[in-house]
Amino acid sequence: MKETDIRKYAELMKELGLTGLEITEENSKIRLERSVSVPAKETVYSVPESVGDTQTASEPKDYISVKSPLVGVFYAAPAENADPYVSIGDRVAKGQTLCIVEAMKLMNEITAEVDGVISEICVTNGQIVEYGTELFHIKR
Amino acid sequence: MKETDIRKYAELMKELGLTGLEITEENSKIRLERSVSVPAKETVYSVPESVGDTQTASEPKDYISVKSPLVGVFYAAPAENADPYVSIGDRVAKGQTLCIVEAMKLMNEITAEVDGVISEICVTNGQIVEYGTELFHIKR
Amino acid sequence: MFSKILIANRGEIAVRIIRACKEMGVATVAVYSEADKNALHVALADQSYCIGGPEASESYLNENQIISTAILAGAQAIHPGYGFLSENAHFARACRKNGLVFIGPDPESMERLSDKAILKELIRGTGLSVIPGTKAVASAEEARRAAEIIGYPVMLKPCAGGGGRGIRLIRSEDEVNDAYYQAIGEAVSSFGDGSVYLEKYIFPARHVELQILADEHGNAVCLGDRDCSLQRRNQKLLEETPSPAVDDEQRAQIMELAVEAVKQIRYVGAGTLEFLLDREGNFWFMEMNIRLQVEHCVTEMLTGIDLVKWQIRIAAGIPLDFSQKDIKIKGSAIECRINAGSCGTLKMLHVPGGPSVRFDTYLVVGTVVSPYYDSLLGKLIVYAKTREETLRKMRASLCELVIDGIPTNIEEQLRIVEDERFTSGNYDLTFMGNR
Amino acid sequence: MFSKILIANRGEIAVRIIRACKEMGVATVAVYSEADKNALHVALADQSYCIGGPEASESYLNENQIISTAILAGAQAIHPGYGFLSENAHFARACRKNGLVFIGPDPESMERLSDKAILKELIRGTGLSVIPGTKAVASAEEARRAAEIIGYPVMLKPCAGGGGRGIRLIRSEDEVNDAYYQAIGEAVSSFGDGSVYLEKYIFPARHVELQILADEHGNAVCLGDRDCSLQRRNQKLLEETPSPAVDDEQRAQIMELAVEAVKQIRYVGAGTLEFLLDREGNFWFMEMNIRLQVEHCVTEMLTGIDLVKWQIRIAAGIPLDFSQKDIKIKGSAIECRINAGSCGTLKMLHVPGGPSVRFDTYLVVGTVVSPYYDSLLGKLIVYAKTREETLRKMRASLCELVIDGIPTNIEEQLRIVEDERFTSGNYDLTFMGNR
Repeated sequence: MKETDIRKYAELMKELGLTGLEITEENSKIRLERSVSVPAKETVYSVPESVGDTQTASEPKDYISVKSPLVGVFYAAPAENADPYVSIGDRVAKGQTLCIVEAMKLMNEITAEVDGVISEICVTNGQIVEYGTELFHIKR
Repeated sequence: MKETDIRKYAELMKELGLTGLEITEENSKIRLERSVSVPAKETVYSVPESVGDTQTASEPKDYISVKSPLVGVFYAAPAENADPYVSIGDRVAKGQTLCIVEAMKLMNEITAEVDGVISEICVTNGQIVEYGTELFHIKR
Repeated sequence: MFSKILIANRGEIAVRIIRACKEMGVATVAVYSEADKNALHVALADQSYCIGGPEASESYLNENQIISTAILAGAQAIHPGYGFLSENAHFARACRKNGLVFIGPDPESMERLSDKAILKELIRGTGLSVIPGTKAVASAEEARRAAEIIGYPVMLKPCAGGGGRGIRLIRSEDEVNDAYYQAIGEAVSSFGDGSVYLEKYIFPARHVELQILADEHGNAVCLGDRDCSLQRRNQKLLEETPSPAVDDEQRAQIMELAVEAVKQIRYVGAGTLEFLLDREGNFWFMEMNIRLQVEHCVTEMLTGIDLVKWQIRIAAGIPLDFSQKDIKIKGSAIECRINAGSCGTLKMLHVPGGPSVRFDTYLVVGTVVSPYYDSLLGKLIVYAKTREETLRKMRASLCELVIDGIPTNIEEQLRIVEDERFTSGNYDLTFMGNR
Repeated sequence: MFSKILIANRGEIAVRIIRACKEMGVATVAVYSEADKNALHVALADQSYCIGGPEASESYLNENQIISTAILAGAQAIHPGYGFLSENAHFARACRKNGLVFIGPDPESMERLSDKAILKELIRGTGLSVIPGTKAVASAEEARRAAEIIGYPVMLKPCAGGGGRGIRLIRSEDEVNDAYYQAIGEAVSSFGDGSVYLEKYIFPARHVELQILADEHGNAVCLGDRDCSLQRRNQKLLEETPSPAVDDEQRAQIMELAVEAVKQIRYVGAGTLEFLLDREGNFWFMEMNIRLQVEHCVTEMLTGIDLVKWQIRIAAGIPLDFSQKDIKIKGSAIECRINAGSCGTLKMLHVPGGPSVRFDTYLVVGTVVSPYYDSLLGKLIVYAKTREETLRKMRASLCELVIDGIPTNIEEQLRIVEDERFTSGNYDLTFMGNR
């Protein structure tokens, strides 16, 4: 396929407002795609940073996210001077306590939903977390 | 694949509101796609019809437009029962009177800017025309 | 005064409250569900916290999460808006237990006033007329005797009911028996509680309500009336103040009685007394709303008094700085509720403007109307010196309003505003084909 | 009353006037240049006519085209807005000759009042103080003698001047000679007319103006003052009413004098008397604007009176239906002019809302700001019961306003509104670094 042909087809698509063009002739095949005019969505009201990254949801992940089920304060350890429940690289078993999220004086233990290895701790001790805030990544 | 064929198919898609078209014939195959989604600009506050067609400006034209230089009433003839200054098919010479646009009791004669043949009369006798309203097409 | 308030609501009312706080120099905390993470109220507040999933029960009705967020964020008070937790005495009590001010009446008042029987008893003692009726009637015979005293037509209503469901009309004595057993059956199947009571049927009637502000210091002021007769299936569509059916003398009278009643029951906060107005000009008390109403804005446009700010000030113990004689009922204000016909994403918004035109909305380009919450997109409110001019202004504003990407009821509102029954002011609850 | 009005203007003021007409039940005719064919005022009017090319001289200043369009469209009156033909006596006369009502004063008044010397003479006779000064001075010696009488510092101004150009400050006698010859030279080169006059230099000063409405029947009312001291190079940026520099007693006094003056000169229509206010509280009359001002909206927000509607009613011969005692100066209103920094196309607009927030604009998504006309995109006006609250409201509204795609001065307005000199009310014409 000659570059000039591709150029010709691309120009044609633009002129005719096409988003896709596929031509199969004898033993050659060409397929072109383009996206038209910027969609309206990009002019959207800016989203505050606290909202978090929505894109990650759609990307394939090789880990399980542990998210906070409530608004509260994240504690990595059971008491101030105690060792943290888990550290990066630790192997955890389903049901094992990973941290505490305190809300209204109640200590809510967050447990692992699967067996695996802690690959990331996403928050820091004492931080306020929202509903849905990622706390840990667990690799199976 | 011939350019004219692609054009023909694209036009057809537009007319029929199609987003995809695939044709397999003997040993050739063509597939076209377009997105119908109205581009953002078209959702803009609707422009009143009187504004006129903005697209004509960008299309190549094989004629000269005679436009009204003022707001007024278009008269095709010098008096009520008189013959019109020009009719379709008439050959006109540069400087020849084509019509009158009346404003504030003043009869403004509109003259041809080029020699040619009247190919279209775009308005009707007695109609109110704006600045820029197309009155005649003249083919050279 | 509070330095930080949490707004336990979403949509246009959350935006309205946040703006009021900004104007008062009060910091704001928004809470939101996962469905609302791009919402305007989230972007406008000083701080925002996601508190749960899209279902209201997981988020905007999640008492613990909201209180916990308020404590963590350092808010001193919670404004519940309307709907959701605004009439929930349990929540108000939980706020108090956690050292937070609930912006609304105290939980004891809420409980007292939410019991219809107690409320009617209270109001009957104040000089206002309550719709004649009974408590639960135990038999068809008891219903017949009561109807005799009240006078036909009467209605049988389920004690546990709401939203206009399960109501039966009885026009004469021979209809009592059948109606009674049908009503009981329906009440059991609808609400799991077969008790029914009898009430005088007032028809044709208008829905007219009075706006009240009362502070802790015993001051109470009535900010005029609102005519909310334009309803479809008990949902208000359009409201106006003053009611074209009430003359100045009547209005002065009922306003005075209302202020007296509110003082007697020692109510504190913003509140609304709802009445049915019959053809003879009698106001029959129906119920009291102990929160901000959706349609509070028409009263604001007419009187120039900011009801949301006063709700907050009253909750902070600040006395009203105006009295009844400062309230001038002059001109006319109308609100059209702009509702979504179905879900969608806002592509473009054009809002009408100019003097005394207001559009309270949460819409910004990209806003997604989801199926989780109510359909109210915004409220178009206009004011002018005469009702005639207000009508023209509303027509022009409705014509100018463009909401692209979401089906709305703008066309329907235009038809209402142009309807001869509405323009003449001569309409009642039957307008939209209601009984 | 008129049944159809042509609006000989564009931008936000054309939109404002069209909306007022709709609310009055008056049909509207828009005229527009080729550059404005997609403009909001064109879309809103009942009829729209393209009258010429983008240059104002071909369109919005094209008297014949505008009058001819009015006749063809069947309009009875022409509203000129501000700028363009609004102060053009020739145009007003042409309207009259063609049986059209020019919404503004009659051409004779316009001519009389546009001659500064005549106007000052007229005003001097009414009890108001005019800035002390001379007519054209023929020599440096004459200038020196006049300056002696007026008292230094004085200013030399070109008789043919305007917009603050060619003005020289003289602080003492020894500066007179040089200044005189420099001023003459500059006047010749700038305006082709070398005549100059002398005026007392009032410094530091505030620009305070009074809004007047006067009808054909001899009624005149003053709608309070506006402080327009926040200017950059004689361009107003922000206006407020009432002026924080004027106390109630002073205000009552100057308003009374202004009404008296307007009656004496038999002015009819909406008008503005402009003053310099010195540190001692003296009002020095500068000039009179015989049209609607850009900043008329702050007066509307404060008084609740629609100036555009009254302009139209006055032109139709309708007498004012209110009097001076009905005008209550209560609360505080501020306007921020939102200007474009350069050309652009509007991608997205988010307008702040809520009670007493108004944004008068011609912007809709897709609007192109072209280089042909002024840079005013819109006017953000807010009102509240106290100046403090109005300031907070303006800050919140400026923060919320989003104009995407066109560079604006929103950030600069925010800095002004937060500047201690402005918040304290203690500012004058030097605020933006002016002399």
